[in-house]
Amino acid sequence: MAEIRLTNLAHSYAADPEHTTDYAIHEMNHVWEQGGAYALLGPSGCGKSTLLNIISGLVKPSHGSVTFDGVEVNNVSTQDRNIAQVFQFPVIYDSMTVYDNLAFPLRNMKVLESEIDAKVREVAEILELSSILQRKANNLSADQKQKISMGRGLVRDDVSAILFDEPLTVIDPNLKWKLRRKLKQIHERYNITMVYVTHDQLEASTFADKIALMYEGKIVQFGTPRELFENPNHTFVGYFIGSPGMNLLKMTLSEQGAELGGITLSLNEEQRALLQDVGNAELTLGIRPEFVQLSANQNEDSLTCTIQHTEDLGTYKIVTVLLGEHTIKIRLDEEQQIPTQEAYLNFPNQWMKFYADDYLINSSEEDSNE
Amino acid sequence: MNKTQNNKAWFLVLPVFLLVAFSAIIPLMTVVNYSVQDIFDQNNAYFVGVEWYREVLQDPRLQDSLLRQFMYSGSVLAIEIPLGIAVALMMPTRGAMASLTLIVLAIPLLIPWNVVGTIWQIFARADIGLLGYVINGMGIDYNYANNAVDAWLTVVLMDVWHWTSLIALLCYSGLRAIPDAYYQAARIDRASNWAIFKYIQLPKLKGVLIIGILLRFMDSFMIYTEPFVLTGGGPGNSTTFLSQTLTKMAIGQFDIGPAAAFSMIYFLIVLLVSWLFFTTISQLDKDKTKEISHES
Amino acid sequence: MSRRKNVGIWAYSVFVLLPVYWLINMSFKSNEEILGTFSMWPQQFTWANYQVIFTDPSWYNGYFNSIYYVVLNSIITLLVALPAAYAFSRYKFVGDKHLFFWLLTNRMAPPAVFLLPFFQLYSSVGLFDTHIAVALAHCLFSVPLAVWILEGFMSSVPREIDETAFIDGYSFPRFFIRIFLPLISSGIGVTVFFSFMFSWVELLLARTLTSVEAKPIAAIMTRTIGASGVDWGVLAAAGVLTIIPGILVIYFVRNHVAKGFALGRV
Amino acid sequence: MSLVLENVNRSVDNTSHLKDINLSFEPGSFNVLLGRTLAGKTSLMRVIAGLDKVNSGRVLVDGQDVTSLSVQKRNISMVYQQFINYPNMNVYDNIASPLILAGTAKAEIKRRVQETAEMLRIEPFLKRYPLELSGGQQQRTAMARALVKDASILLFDEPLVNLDYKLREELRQELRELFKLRNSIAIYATTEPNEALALGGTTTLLHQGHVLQTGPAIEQYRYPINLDAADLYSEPPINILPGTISEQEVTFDEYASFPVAGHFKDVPVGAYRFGIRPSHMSLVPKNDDDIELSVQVEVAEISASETFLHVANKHFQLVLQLSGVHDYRTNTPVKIYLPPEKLFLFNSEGGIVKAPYPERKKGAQQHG
Amino acid sequence: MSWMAWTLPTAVFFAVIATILVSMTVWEIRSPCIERKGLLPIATTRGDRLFIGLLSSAFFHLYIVGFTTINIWVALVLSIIWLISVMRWG
Repeated sequence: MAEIRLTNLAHSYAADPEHTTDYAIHEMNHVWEQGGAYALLGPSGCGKSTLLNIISGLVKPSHGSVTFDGVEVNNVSTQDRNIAQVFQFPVIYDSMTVYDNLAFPLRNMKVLESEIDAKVREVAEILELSSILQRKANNLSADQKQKISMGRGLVRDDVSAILFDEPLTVIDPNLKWKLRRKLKQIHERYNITMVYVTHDQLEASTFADKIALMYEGKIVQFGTPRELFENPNHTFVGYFIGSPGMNLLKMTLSEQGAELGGITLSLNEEQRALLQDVGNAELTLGIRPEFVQLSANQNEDSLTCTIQHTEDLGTYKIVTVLLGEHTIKIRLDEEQQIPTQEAYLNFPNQWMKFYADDYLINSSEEDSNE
Repeated sequence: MNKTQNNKAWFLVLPVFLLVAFSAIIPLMTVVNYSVQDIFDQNNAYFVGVEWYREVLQDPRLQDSLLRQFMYSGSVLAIEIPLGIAVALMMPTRGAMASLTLIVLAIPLLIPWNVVGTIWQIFARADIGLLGYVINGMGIDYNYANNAVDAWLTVVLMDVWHWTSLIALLCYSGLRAIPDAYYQAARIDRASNWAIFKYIQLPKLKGVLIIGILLRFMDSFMIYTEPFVLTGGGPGNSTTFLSQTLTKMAIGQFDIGPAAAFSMIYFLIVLLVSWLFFTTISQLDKDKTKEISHES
Repeated sequence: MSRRKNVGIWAYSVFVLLPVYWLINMSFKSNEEILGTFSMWPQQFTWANYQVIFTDPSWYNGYFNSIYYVVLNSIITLLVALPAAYAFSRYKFVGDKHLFFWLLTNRMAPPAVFLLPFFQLYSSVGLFDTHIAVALAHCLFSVPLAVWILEGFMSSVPREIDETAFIDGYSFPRFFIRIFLPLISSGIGVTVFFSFMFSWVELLLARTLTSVEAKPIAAIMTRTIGASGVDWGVLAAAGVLTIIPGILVIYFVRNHVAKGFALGRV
Repeated sequence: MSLVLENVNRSVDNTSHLKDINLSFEPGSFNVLLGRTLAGKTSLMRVIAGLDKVNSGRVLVDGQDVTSLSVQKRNISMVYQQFINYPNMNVYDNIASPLILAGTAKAEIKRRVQETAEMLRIEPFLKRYPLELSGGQQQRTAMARALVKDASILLFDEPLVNLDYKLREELRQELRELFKLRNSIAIYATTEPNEALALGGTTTLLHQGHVLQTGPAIEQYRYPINLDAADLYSEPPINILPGTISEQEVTFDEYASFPVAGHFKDVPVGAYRFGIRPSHMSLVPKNDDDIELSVQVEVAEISASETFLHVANKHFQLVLQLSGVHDYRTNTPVKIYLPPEKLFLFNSEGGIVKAPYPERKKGAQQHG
Repeated sequence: MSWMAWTLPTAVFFAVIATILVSMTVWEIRSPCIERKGLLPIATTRGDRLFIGLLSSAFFHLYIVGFTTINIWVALVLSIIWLISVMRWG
C-alpha cells in the first residue's frame, strides 16, 4: 500500500537530450494517493506507457525522483518495489496450470504452502477462475488469461500498487464491460492504489476516480471524469474527452464581444473581465456539443446558423451546423426536433470556456478547484 | 492462418517433387531391388528373398555398430543440448559483440566435414597437436590412435565442438523471440533466474529444441566423414558407426545384397524417428494456432 | 551475473577457436618445424604451403569445382523451393501434409544408404563427374530444408498482402518478384546459408560422384598423404582456405541469422 | 455498375459461412454490412472480391456473371481491418501501384496520387515507408491505394477497428464525405451499430451467415425484424424481460404489472418477451405510467457525458444508458423507471410483434 | 534401367504401393477426408493411418524375419489384417 509521488520527473530515451522534443516525459510533479483508482489517459505516443514503466521500475527516469510513501525508489529494482503490473497482452506461464500461475509470486517469496493455497483460492473465487484452477493455462481464452495476469498481482498481500497497461486491448468487446466491472469491484474490496493506462475515455472514466490526461509528454489535466468533461483546462482535453469532442472556435476580442470570424457573440461583464489581460495570446472559445442549445425560433442573444448535416444515431442525434465560417456540432436527445434550414444557437454562459494559447482562463478560484 | 483449398497448388510443388523424386525414389527402389538378390555382376543376380535381411539382423557386427551408434547419438545429444542452451543463455543480445559471437559460433558449422576431422586429427595428436600435447604434458597418457576410450572421447569432443553451435544458435533465436513483457512480468513476480529459465525460457524453447534434437539425432546417426578422417573407425572397431560399416560393406567388400538390406533397415529406423518428431512438431504447431485463434 | 555470463561465453569462444587457431598456426609452419619443435606460434613463418596450393592447378581447381557446384546447388534449391514453399504456406491441397513429411524424411536420410544407387543412377544418365550431378545430389538434402525454412517465413507474411496485390492487378509472377520476395529476404538469406553450408561441408556424395573434372577440394586434400607420409603444412593450408568462404557467407547473413535459425518457427 | 448476389452459399469444412444470400447493390450506392464478429461480413466481401469461391449461387456485375472471374479482372478495391501495405515500397509507390499496373500515363499517375494523398492528408509522408508511419497513417495509405484506382466496387472491411477511438471518429467522418463523391458501389463492414448509423447508406444486417434485414440503419433501429436485429442495434445490448399479456394486464413474473394500453392493445394474450433499449429507462419517472423497479447497482460505467448503469435484482439484470455523470458505488439500491410505451414486443421465437414507434415507414425491405 | 536390377516380387511390391497411393489420391479428391480420433492416441487422416499401418507392418516383418522362424507369408497376412483394422478404426 503506498502513495506514489513523482518529483521533477522527466525522461528521455535519447542519451543526451537537447531539445524538448527529445523528451518522452516532460518535467512533472504528481501524486498518486494511497488506495486511489487512477487512469492515465491519452492518445498513442503521448508517453503514458513510459510513465507507467517508470513507476514500476522497468524504465529508469533521466531526471527527478519516484518515491513510495516518502522513500525514494529510483534505484530500487522492480522486484523490490512490490508492484504488480498487467500488460497489454496477457502474460502467463503457459507450461503451468492456472493454480500454479496464481501461486507463482507467492512461491517465489517462499510463503507457506497452506497460506498460498488459501490466498490462491480466495483470488480465484473473486476472478471466477475457481472452476479452471487445474487447467493448463495455455489453452484458455484471452480474457481468462488476462484475469490470471491480474490474479498474480492480487495474491500478494505486500503489493503497493497494481499498474494496468491497456489490459483490455485483446478482450472481446462484449466481455470488456464484465472485466471492467471485475476491476472496479476488486478495487473497492482491496483498497490498493491502481493506475490504469488507456487511450479509451470510456475505460478510463469507468475505472478511475481521477483521470490524468496526458498529451505530448505532459499531464495536462488531473481530475474526476466530470471535471474533465465539464471544465477541461486545455483545448486538447476538450477535444479528446467526449464524442464528438468540444467545439473549439478561434476568436478575437472586440468592443462588441467575441469575434468568431464575422459573427459577433456578446459577452457579459464577468467574461470581459476575464479576457481583458491575456495579452497577445491566441484565444479560443470552447463549448461542448451537449451544451449548445438549438432552436427554430430566434431569441435574445441567439446566433443564426445553417443546418448542414444530421446524424441520427438512434439514442441521440448529432447535428452539424455552419456558424459563419465555423462548423459546430450539437448533440441532441432522441426526441428533440431539428429545425429544417435556418436555426438559432445559444451558448449558455456557464458552459462557455475561454482558452488563451490552449490553456483555460479560469473564471475564479473556486472553479479551478471544483 | 486458414489456407484455401486449391489443388492447382500442385503445379507449384511439382518441380520439387520431380527433383526429389528423381534423387530419392529411383535410388530407393534400387536399394530394395538389391536387397532381395545376390548380385555378382550386372548379369548375374539371383533372387534370394528375405535372406539378406535375416543375415543382417543376426549379424553381431552390425548389431554392435547399431548399439555403438545409439550410444554415440545419445551421448552427443546429452552433452550438446544442455551445453547449447547454456551457451545461448550466455550470448550477448545486442551490439557488435552479438554479431561477433554469432560469427564465431557459426564457424564450425561451415567447415567441410573432412576438414573438421583433419583439424581434430592434428589438434589431438600427442606429438604435434595442442590438445594431445597439453594432456600428455599433464601426465595423463592420452593417444586416440591406440586407446579405444581416448578415441571415443575425442570423437565425442569433436562432435560437441562441431555441432553445439547449431543448438546454441537455434536456442539463441528462440530466446530472442520471447517478448520483453514476459521477463518484466517475471521480475514483478519476483522470479529467480532459475524460475525464469524453467518457466519462461525453457517452455518457449520447446519448438526449436525439438527441431534441434531432430537435426542432431539424424546427423549424428548418419555420421561418417569426421570419425573416418580422425580415427578411421579404430582402434579396432571402437569408433566404427553405422554409415562406415555400411560403406565398407557396399564399396569396400562389394557385398551389395546385405548392404542394401542393411540400408533398408537403417532407412526404416530413420523414417520412424522422423515421423515421431514430425508428429510432435505439428501437434505443437496446432496448439499454437489454437492459442492464436483464441487471442484474435 | 552478467560477468559470469561473459566469462562463460569467452571460454566457449576460445574452445571454438582454439582448434581452428592450431590449424592456422600449422599452415604457416614448414613440415620440419611441425614435426620437430612444439610451439604455440610459427617460429619460422612461411607462406610456402599456400604457394603450393595457389600454383598447382589440380589444387586450386578443387576450390573452383567446390564453389561451382555449391553455387549451382543454392540456385537450384531456391528456384524449386520458393514456389513449393509458397504452395505449402498458402494452400491446402490433396496430400500436402504427406508430401511435406516425405520431403523432410529425405533431409534425414543417410547419404550412405544412397551411395551406390546414386553412382549408378548418375552414371546411367551420363552425369557422372559433372558439377551438376553433385549439385543435384545435394539438392536431395538442401531442398527439403529450404522448403521448410521458407514455408515458415512465408507463413508469417499476412495472406492479405497477396490478396491486396491481386486486387491491385498484379499478376502472380510479378507479385511474387516485386512484392513477395523482398518481404521474405531474411528467409532467402537463411536458406542460402543452409544450402551453402550443407553443400560445402558434404564430402561423401561429392567424392563418390566425381573423379577428375568436378572433384571437390575436400577430396583433393586426401592427396597430401603421399609416399613420404602426410604433408601436414599443405593440408593445414588447404584446410584454412576451406574455412574462408564459410566465414564470408556467415558475415553477410549475420543479421538474418538470429531470426533465421529458428527456421521461422518460433 | 450494379452488383447482384443470387442465392450465394459458402461453407468451409462443413461449417456454413454464408447461407442463401440474395442482395443487390445500386450503382453509386453506399452500403453498410452490420453484424457481429463471424456473422459473415468478411466472407461476403471476399466472395464479392473473388478471393473466395462460392459453393453455389452467382455474383452478377451489370448483369454479367462474374462468379468464376479472377480477382485481377474484377476491378475492385479492398481495405482490410489490418493495415495492409507493401512494406518494401514507399507511400507514393504504394498508392501508385494499381495505376502503374493499369498502364496509366506517368503524369496522370503523379496527379492522381497527389490528389488522393491530399484528400487523405498523407502527402507529407509520400517518401516514407509504411512501417515508419503511425497506425492511422498506415490505414490512410491503404485507403488511398484503394481509392486511387476508381474501382467500380469498393470494399472496406472494418477499416477503423484497430485505431484509437478519436482517430476513428475523425476518419469515419472523412470517409462519409469521400464516398459521397464517388459513383462506385461502396460496401463498408462494421460491428458497431453507431458506425452504421453515423455513416448512413443502405444497411444490411448479417447474422450467423444470413441476411436479417436491409434498409436505412435508422429504420432498422426503430423496426428490428426480430430479437437478433434489435440486439445488434444496441450497444450495450437490448434488455429482455419475459412476461405475459392477459385481457387486462401485462405481467412481468411477479414483480411488476401494468394495464394493457397503447401499442399492446390489439395483441393476442399469451407469453412474450419484452425488449427495452438501455437509453429508454431512467432514474426519475418521466411519466405517471412508468413502471418502478427496485434494483441494486452492479457497476456504473461513465463515458464523459453518459453513464452506463448496470443494475440487477433477483429476477433480472438490466443496463441503463443515462446522460450525465452518475457515480454509484457497487450494491447501492436505486429505483429505476421503465416506460411501457417504449417496450418492444417479441414472440417466443424472437420475432417482432410490436415496435414502440407509431407508424412504419415504407421502403424497409424484409428478409426471412 | 538394367542397373536397377528389377525382380518380379519387388516390381509387384512397388506396383501395389503405387496403386494404393493413386487410389488414395482419387478417393481424397472424390470425398475429402476429415481428421478424426480413433483408437490411436492422436487425431489422424486416412493418409496418416495408411502410413502408420505400413510402417508398423514393415517393422513387424523385420521382427518375424530376423528373430523368429515363422513363415514370412504369415507375417504378410497378419500385416494386411492389421493394416485394414488401422484404416478402419485407427
